[in-house]
Amino acid sequence: MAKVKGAVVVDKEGCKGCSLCVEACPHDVLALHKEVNSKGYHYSYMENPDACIGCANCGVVCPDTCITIYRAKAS
Amino acid sequence: MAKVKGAVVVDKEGCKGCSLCVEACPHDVLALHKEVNSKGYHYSYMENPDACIGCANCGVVCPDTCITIYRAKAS
Amino acid sequence: MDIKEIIKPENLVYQKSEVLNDDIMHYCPGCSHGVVHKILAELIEEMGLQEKTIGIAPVGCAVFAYNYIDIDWQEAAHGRAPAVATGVARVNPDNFVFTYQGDGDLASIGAAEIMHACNRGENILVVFINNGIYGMTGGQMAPTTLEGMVTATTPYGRNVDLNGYPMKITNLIAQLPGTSYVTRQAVHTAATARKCKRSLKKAIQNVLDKKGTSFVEVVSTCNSGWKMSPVEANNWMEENMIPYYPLGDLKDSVKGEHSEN
Amino acid sequence: MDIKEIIKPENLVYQKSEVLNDDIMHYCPGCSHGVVHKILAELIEEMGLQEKTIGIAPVGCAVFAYNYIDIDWQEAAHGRAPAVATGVARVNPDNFVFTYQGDGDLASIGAAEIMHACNRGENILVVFINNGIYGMTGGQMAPTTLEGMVTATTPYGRNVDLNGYPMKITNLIAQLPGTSYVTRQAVHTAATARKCKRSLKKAIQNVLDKKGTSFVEVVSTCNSGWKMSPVEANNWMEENMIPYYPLGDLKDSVKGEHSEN
Amino acid sequence: MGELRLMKGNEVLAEAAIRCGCDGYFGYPITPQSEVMETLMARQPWNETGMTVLQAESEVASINMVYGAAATGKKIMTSSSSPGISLMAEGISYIAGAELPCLIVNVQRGGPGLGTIQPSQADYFQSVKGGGHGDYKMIVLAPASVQEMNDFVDLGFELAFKYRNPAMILADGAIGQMMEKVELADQKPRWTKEQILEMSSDWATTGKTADRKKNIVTSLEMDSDKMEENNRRFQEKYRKMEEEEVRYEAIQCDDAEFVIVAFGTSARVCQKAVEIARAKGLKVGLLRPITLFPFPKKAIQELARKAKGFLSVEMSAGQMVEDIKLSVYEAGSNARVNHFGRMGGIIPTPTEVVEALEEKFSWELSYGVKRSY
Amino acid sequence: MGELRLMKGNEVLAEAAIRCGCDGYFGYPITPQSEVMETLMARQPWNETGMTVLQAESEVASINMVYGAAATGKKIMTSSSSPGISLMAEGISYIAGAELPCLIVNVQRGGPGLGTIQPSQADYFQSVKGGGHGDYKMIVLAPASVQEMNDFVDLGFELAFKYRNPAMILADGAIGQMMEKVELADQKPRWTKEQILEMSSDWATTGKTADRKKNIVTSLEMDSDKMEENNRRFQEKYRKMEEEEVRYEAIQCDDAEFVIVAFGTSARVCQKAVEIARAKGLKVGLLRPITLFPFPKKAIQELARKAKGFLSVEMSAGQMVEDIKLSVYEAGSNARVNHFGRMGGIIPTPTEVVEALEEKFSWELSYGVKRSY
Amino acid sequence: MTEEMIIAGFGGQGVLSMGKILAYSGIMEDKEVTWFPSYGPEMRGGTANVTVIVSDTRISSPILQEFDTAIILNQQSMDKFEKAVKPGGTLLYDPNGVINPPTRTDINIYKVEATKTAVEMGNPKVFNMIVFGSYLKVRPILSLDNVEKGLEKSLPERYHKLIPLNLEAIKKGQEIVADVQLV
Amino acid sequence: MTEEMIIAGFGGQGVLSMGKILAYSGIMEDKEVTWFPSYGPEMRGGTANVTVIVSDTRISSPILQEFDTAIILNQQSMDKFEKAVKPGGTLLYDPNGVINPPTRTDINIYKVEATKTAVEMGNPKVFNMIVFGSYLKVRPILSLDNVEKGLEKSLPERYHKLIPLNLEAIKKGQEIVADVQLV
Ligand SMILES: Cc1ncc(C[n+]2csc(CCOP(=O)(O)OP(=O)(O)O)c2C)c(N)n1
Ligand SMILES: Cc1ncc(C[n+]2csc(CCOP(=O)(O)OP(=O)(O)O)c2C)c(N)n1
Ligand code: SF4
Ligand code: SF4
Ligand code: SF4
Ligand code: SF4
Ligand code: SF4
Ligand code: SF4
Ligand SMILES: [Mg+2]
Ligand SMILES: [Mg+2]
Repeated sequence: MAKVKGAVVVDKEGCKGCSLCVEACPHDVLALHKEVNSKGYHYSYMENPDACIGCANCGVVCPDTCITIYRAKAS
Repeated sequence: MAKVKGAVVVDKEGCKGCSLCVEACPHDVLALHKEVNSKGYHYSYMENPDACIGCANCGVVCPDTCITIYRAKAS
Repeated sequence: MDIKEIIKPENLVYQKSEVLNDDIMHYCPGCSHGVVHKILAELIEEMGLQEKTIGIAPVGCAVFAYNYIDIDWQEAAHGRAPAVATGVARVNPDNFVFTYQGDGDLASIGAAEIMHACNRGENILVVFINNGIYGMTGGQMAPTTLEGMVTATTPYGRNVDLNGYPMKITNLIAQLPGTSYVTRQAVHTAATARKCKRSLKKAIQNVLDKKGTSFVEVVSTCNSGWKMSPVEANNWMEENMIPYYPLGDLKDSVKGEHSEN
Repeated sequence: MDIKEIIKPENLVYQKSEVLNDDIMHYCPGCSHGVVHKILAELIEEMGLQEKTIGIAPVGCAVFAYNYIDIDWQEAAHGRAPAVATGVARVNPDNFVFTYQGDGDLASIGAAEIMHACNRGENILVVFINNGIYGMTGGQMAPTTLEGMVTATTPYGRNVDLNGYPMKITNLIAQLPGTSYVTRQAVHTAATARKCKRSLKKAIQNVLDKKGTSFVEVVSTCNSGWKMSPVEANNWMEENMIPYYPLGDLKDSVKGEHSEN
Repeated sequence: MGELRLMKGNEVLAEAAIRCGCDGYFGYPITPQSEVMETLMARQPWNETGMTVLQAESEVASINMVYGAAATGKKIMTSSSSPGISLMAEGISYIAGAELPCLIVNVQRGGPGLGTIQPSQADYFQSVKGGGHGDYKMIVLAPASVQEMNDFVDLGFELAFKYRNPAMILADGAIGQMMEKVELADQKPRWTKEQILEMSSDWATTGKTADRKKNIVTSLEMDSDKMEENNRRFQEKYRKMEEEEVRYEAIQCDDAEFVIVAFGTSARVCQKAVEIARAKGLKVGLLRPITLFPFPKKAIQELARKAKGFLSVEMSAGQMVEDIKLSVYEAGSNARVNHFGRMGGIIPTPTEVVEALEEKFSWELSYGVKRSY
Repeated sequence: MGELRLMKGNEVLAEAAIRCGCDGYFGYPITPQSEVMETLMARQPWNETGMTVLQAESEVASINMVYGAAATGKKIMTSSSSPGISLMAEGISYIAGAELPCLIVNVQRGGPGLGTIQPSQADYFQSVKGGGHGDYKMIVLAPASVQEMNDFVDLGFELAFKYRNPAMILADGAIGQMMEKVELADQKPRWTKEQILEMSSDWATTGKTADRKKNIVTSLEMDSDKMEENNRRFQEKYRKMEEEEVRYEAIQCDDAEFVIVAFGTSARVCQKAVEIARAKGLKVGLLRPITLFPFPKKAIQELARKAKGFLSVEMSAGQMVEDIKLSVYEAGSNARVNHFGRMGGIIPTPTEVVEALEEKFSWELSYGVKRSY
Repeated sequence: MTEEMIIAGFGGQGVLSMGKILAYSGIMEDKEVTWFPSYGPEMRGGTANVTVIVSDTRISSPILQEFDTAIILNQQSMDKFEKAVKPGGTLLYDPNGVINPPTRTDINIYKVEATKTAVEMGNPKVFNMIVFGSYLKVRPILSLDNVEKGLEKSLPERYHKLIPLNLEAIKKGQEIVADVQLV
Repeated sequence: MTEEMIIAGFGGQGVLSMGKILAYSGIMEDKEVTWFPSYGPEMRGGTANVTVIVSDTRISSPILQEFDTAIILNQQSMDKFEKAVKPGGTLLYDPNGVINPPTRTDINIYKVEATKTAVEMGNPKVFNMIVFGSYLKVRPILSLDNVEKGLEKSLPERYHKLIPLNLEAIKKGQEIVADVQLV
């Protein structure tokens, strides 16, 4: 198990469903949701939250700055 | 004595007295005349005709194409 | 460990810069412009430059950059951003001035202005988004469009005999003695984006230090123009664009140094 | 041997080309433009190109070139000769088209047009007269003006911090894949003028062979603008211009070859 | 009857260029006219007719490529939209000064500056009074339908060559972007070298042959007397155009008490406005200038004898209205001339036009007689 | 009294710029105005007042440098001559669209095209109707002496800032090249940062401080309604200029039966023509527009009440004559308006002007009454 | 006969090409037509709309403020164009993209489940042809024969093999349209 | 008083600066002045001329077709300007550059051997001041005091040491002028 644990918050309405964060995540945490937001985009969400290490890769590549990232030492 | 002899004809009225031919002649054949042409330029002429070897340097550098050059085997 | 425990202010490691406002950008999903905007906003915030900065927005997809980054902006005529920036920087030497230009803007119509601003060594940063196409006008050929690449004006692929060669303008810029730092970066992965940020930071610092023109090319995607998904576009870029426009520093010196050519 | 004996038709070794007419050129005494005109006229005659050639005269001292060389000519707007030539050559691929441009014309206002014509590899010859100054308008600074050189707009000498750096545009041109032959020559001595003629001949042949753009810079004097006698100007050029703009071929290849930068 | 198609105005410009035997097109992308070059590139006419199509590095380059190519006696064309046309100002002045025939298309968008990409007619002054420096005129054709976009390509070239003068098609984003039914012309061959020599060997730079003097295409003349002579020749030409080339369409003008004058897209709107006004019992007609230069002065002057007023409807702050006033003034008439316009890319609606007419001529409508200023 | 000097018009432009506290000049050499930048470069104002002077790579670059520098709220200037001004068309339209104050000088030469370097006034239309695209106006000042070249620099900046609009000094090669006695103003300090903030912090890009929103200088507006709103604001501004900023000089107009209208160099010539005509017993006056936009419409309209005719004397084929006709028409007058012009760089002579007047108004002169068209 | 209509939805829904087929079909029936698209800076997934006029007589203004018919395929377009339908006119919409259905009572409103039906037909691409079919059902201004000709003309040769599929979708659309006139 | 004159010769003969000193002297005498040069593309040794007007009243046109006085220093200028002198006017010339002397009989013609005299004075540069002196002799429109002030104003400070030499040349010019009125 990782020594740090991360979590991300996706701004669902800001997300355009480009999937770049999904691609960038080294631990396959993210996926596009089946549902769409009010603009018709399948937004990104943590499909696999436990795997997140808070590396921020997803945030860094998101063109629309929809992702806020937190990281804590694993308890 | 040179084996070839040259001679040049300067278009006196076309000459602007820039002196580039004088400078370019390897045998100091040319000089600017004391007199001026109708445009007020001291024109180039063969001051020292015997020295000419017909190398055409003067013609090649003349910006106003005023010099025609002849060369013959020395008799 | 529960997610709720992690999502706490003290655990925050990455968030939107204050200098970037909440307007939703008009860019297509996955467009590189957004990533570069974000990095610039972060650096302006981190380096404390908001009050000093004047951005010059181009004609191109980034024409509305002024809507998103909270600094003073001027929108420039197509290709003329380097002249506009020169005007600003010359009469306001204490400001930090940057242009943000596309490949059509910078390398095509604005070729004279960029060459001369760089040759004069104007104290400005040039951010050059090379996506190999005219995004805004619907995907026509740009000077940087690769050989064989399909665009709206090269529907059968760019034919170099008819349309000329893809232009490595950054390589030319690097040879102008007015430039101090010239580099080519990308933002399609987290690693390249982080590296790009470091480059931009250095470039900005150089301008602040009055070292002359800093020039940062970002090899980018235009998934709309390329008619690919954002992820496909990133892959295509890596396989096709980057080999032709290899990443890395082209020049890192001081103004006035001549290149060997 | 008497002069009269030598001056006979059969002994003729050098005379004015038929393609050059008898109008007295408007150039100042000793101006390099005249020498280059003469060489071009000779080559057009020797290569039998009079009926094929279309010359593009610039805005600059050579604006009246069309009065002297007996071929069809177009006078182009300042800096735009490469675009004009592109227009001519594209719709008339069987003609031989050349531009004749000064350093202000080509490297300053016309920088975008020359870069792009060369990048497209237009089948044209570009003759570039670099005299380091704006001759026609009374001797203002050109992009190629050397550091410290006094001109009408740099009366205390070109200060690179204020006015930017002397631009080696030919070096940049040489890197564009559209060019096949790029060279820098001079005409201030008989030897350099003869060499320049050989270069121009090769350049023309390349264009006839559709090898892409041929570009011949001629490092030149503008004794009026420099405020020197013609002979002084030649010497000054040799001592100052040529070290900065060294003579010789910069590229001799085929279109499409990329330089290493 | 020629081939019937549903096409965009911009696409038809490209198709018409190919079919009329155009030799070369040089352009640079800009909304709302990029489809012109895109259509040409997709059609690849170089394989079919030998026509050249080139994407230039800028509008400045395009217009100078046009200058060069046109100076060889061939049929050459460019197109752009407002900001791009501004960049051509110097080049157009050169082309007029060197007396070169060519065709320039402006698919106008709203200005000033970068403005908007929506349709506009605010480049009227620029087109007819001279965007570039010096005394010159272009022949300016204003299409009001996709069919006219087609027809005016050929007509533009014809007039350009007749007068050795640049001709302009002044369209707007609406006509460029809309599709209508269009009847295409049959393919004409491009001119042969022989034909060009026959027509233009006294001026075109086709290569100096032994049988003629060199041809020099230039707008430069340092001798002021000669330069004035050139200018007089140009003015003579423009006067001749004013006599011979005026084109317009008059709709229900015969009994009109009020004449709406409008061109292009706004003329389309005004046609409907006339219907609405007539239905209301107002005697309204529409005069649609087809040539903006030469302006249909005489037609307006004739109408001014009877009409109580003119309303210039333009997608601008009021530009053509000045030419209407000048016409009326020169007729010695004092009929009132008003203007109604929308700006910023907005196309006026027919009802707006009728309302404007009623409001601006409320005096005349109440008292039934002409009112002078 | 200020310092008296003998100076060229072009030199005085430079001197006046420095003295009025101009912050920056960007230009490109072109005859007949190169002395402006040359004088500045020799004066090195950067050492004295801190003013920036830069030789740009082209006129396109110059005008865009002006755009950038002016957008920071400073006093910025450029100068050129006809072909160079044409190249600025897009930039000027942007400056007008972004509502930036700045000063542009056109020392006109003869066109079209490369034309001649001799004086001309054929850029009138380009200056007052719009060389660039879209509906915009510049404030256009027409100096007729070297002294006015001096005075109009300061005045131009004043008006430019009053209206946040580009102002132009429309001179010509004669005024640029001639020397006259000129009284120079005293050196004014350049505006301080504080002064600029006080005047312009609501729009100028001086760097976004915490106490205000970001300032955006742009001419773009994709929303047509907002773009139209912008245009309406511009038009409002232009109307205000027409009300408040008209400037002209009337010489012997009080009893004039014939009014010559001329600006700049031709006004100088016409002043002499008036003397000659008066000596012949002809009641001739001279109206000299100083502002070409706003045009002195009302002054002409007042004169039109009594005058039998107007003669527009221009170094062009006749451009301002249209504005005179429009003024007369809008006054409901039918006084005849004629034009006399020389082109190609030729300046008319006073006697020519008198002869033209006698010939063109021979009917009125014979019959003593107004003749309508 | 004059039909003034707007078709509005997302880019990618085939709005523009539906309009084009409609216009071409009009030409096949010897009518006058205009087709005028919204145009703007490129943006994937942005809104797109097109004004189409089909008439027996010469068409004056190609741009309209009011419409006989509006075909509406997403919420933004509903917000913008519901109010632009002339009283007594027709509004046709697909409920899929529309959160707030139309509320006007002075017009004829029709709903078509085109998105769903297209998925059911196994081909989301025929979505626009289903809508088109429904339109033809409620506004039978053109004969199916001419629509077929219009399809032929507006589709590039290489897509002609898809014409039967498109016709099928049109027919499907004609079947499934439901009148939802409110009160 | 109004003096309308042209000074014409080769570039390099000091034509423009002579005109400038004249004009500045006029200002010193509180007169109105204009100075208008020919201008053209750069060409060393080309012709140069300047129109100078000095007047008690406001000057209208700075460009003239006819002159009270013409100072002519080469043949081209003689060909062009001899005919432009008003009847009764003055023509002053240096025979050095002039092959065909003037022939008009309705004007006052003066010859000044300025080139020769300048060489004799050992300083060819004062040539123009000699001509200027001659002019002042035959047209004494300005006092020598004000000419001295004009010289001071028009010469840059660093050349002020040359003023005595210039004044000497002016005086010399006043001495040597010869009336050559023909018939
Ligand atoms: C003078 C002028 N010409 C053309 C245009 C049209 N135009 C707008 S953006 C653009 C090119 C955009 O491409 P690029 O600079 O590569 O930016 P991108 O959209 O790809 O980011 C063009 C040609 C214009 N606005 N002005
Ligand atoms: C648009 C425009 N700008 C400026 C000018 C003025 N001008 C004429 S020639 C010239 C520069 C000439 O210098 P260069 O090209 O070096 O030629 P040279 O005279 O030195 O041979 C300039 C700026 C012009 N004619 N047109
Ligand atoms: S922070 Fe890292 S691990 Fe977590 S979702 Fe983002 S990319 Fe994946
Ligand atoms: S990168 Fe951003 S916009 Fe794209 S899917 Fe992820 S969160 Fe959404
Ligand atoms: S031909 Fe040679 S040797 Fe003779 S004059 Fe000329 S340069 Fe001198
Ligand atoms: S080079 Fe030519 S112009 Fe110069 S001095 Fe010699 S002959 Fe005369
Ligand atoms: S068109 Fe291309 S560059 Fe423009 S926003 Fe879309 S993806 Fe980005
Ligand atoms: S000014 Fe210079 S370039 Fe021009 S002709 Fe004279 S010497 Fe030659
Ligand atoms: Mg791009
Ligand atoms: Mg030069």
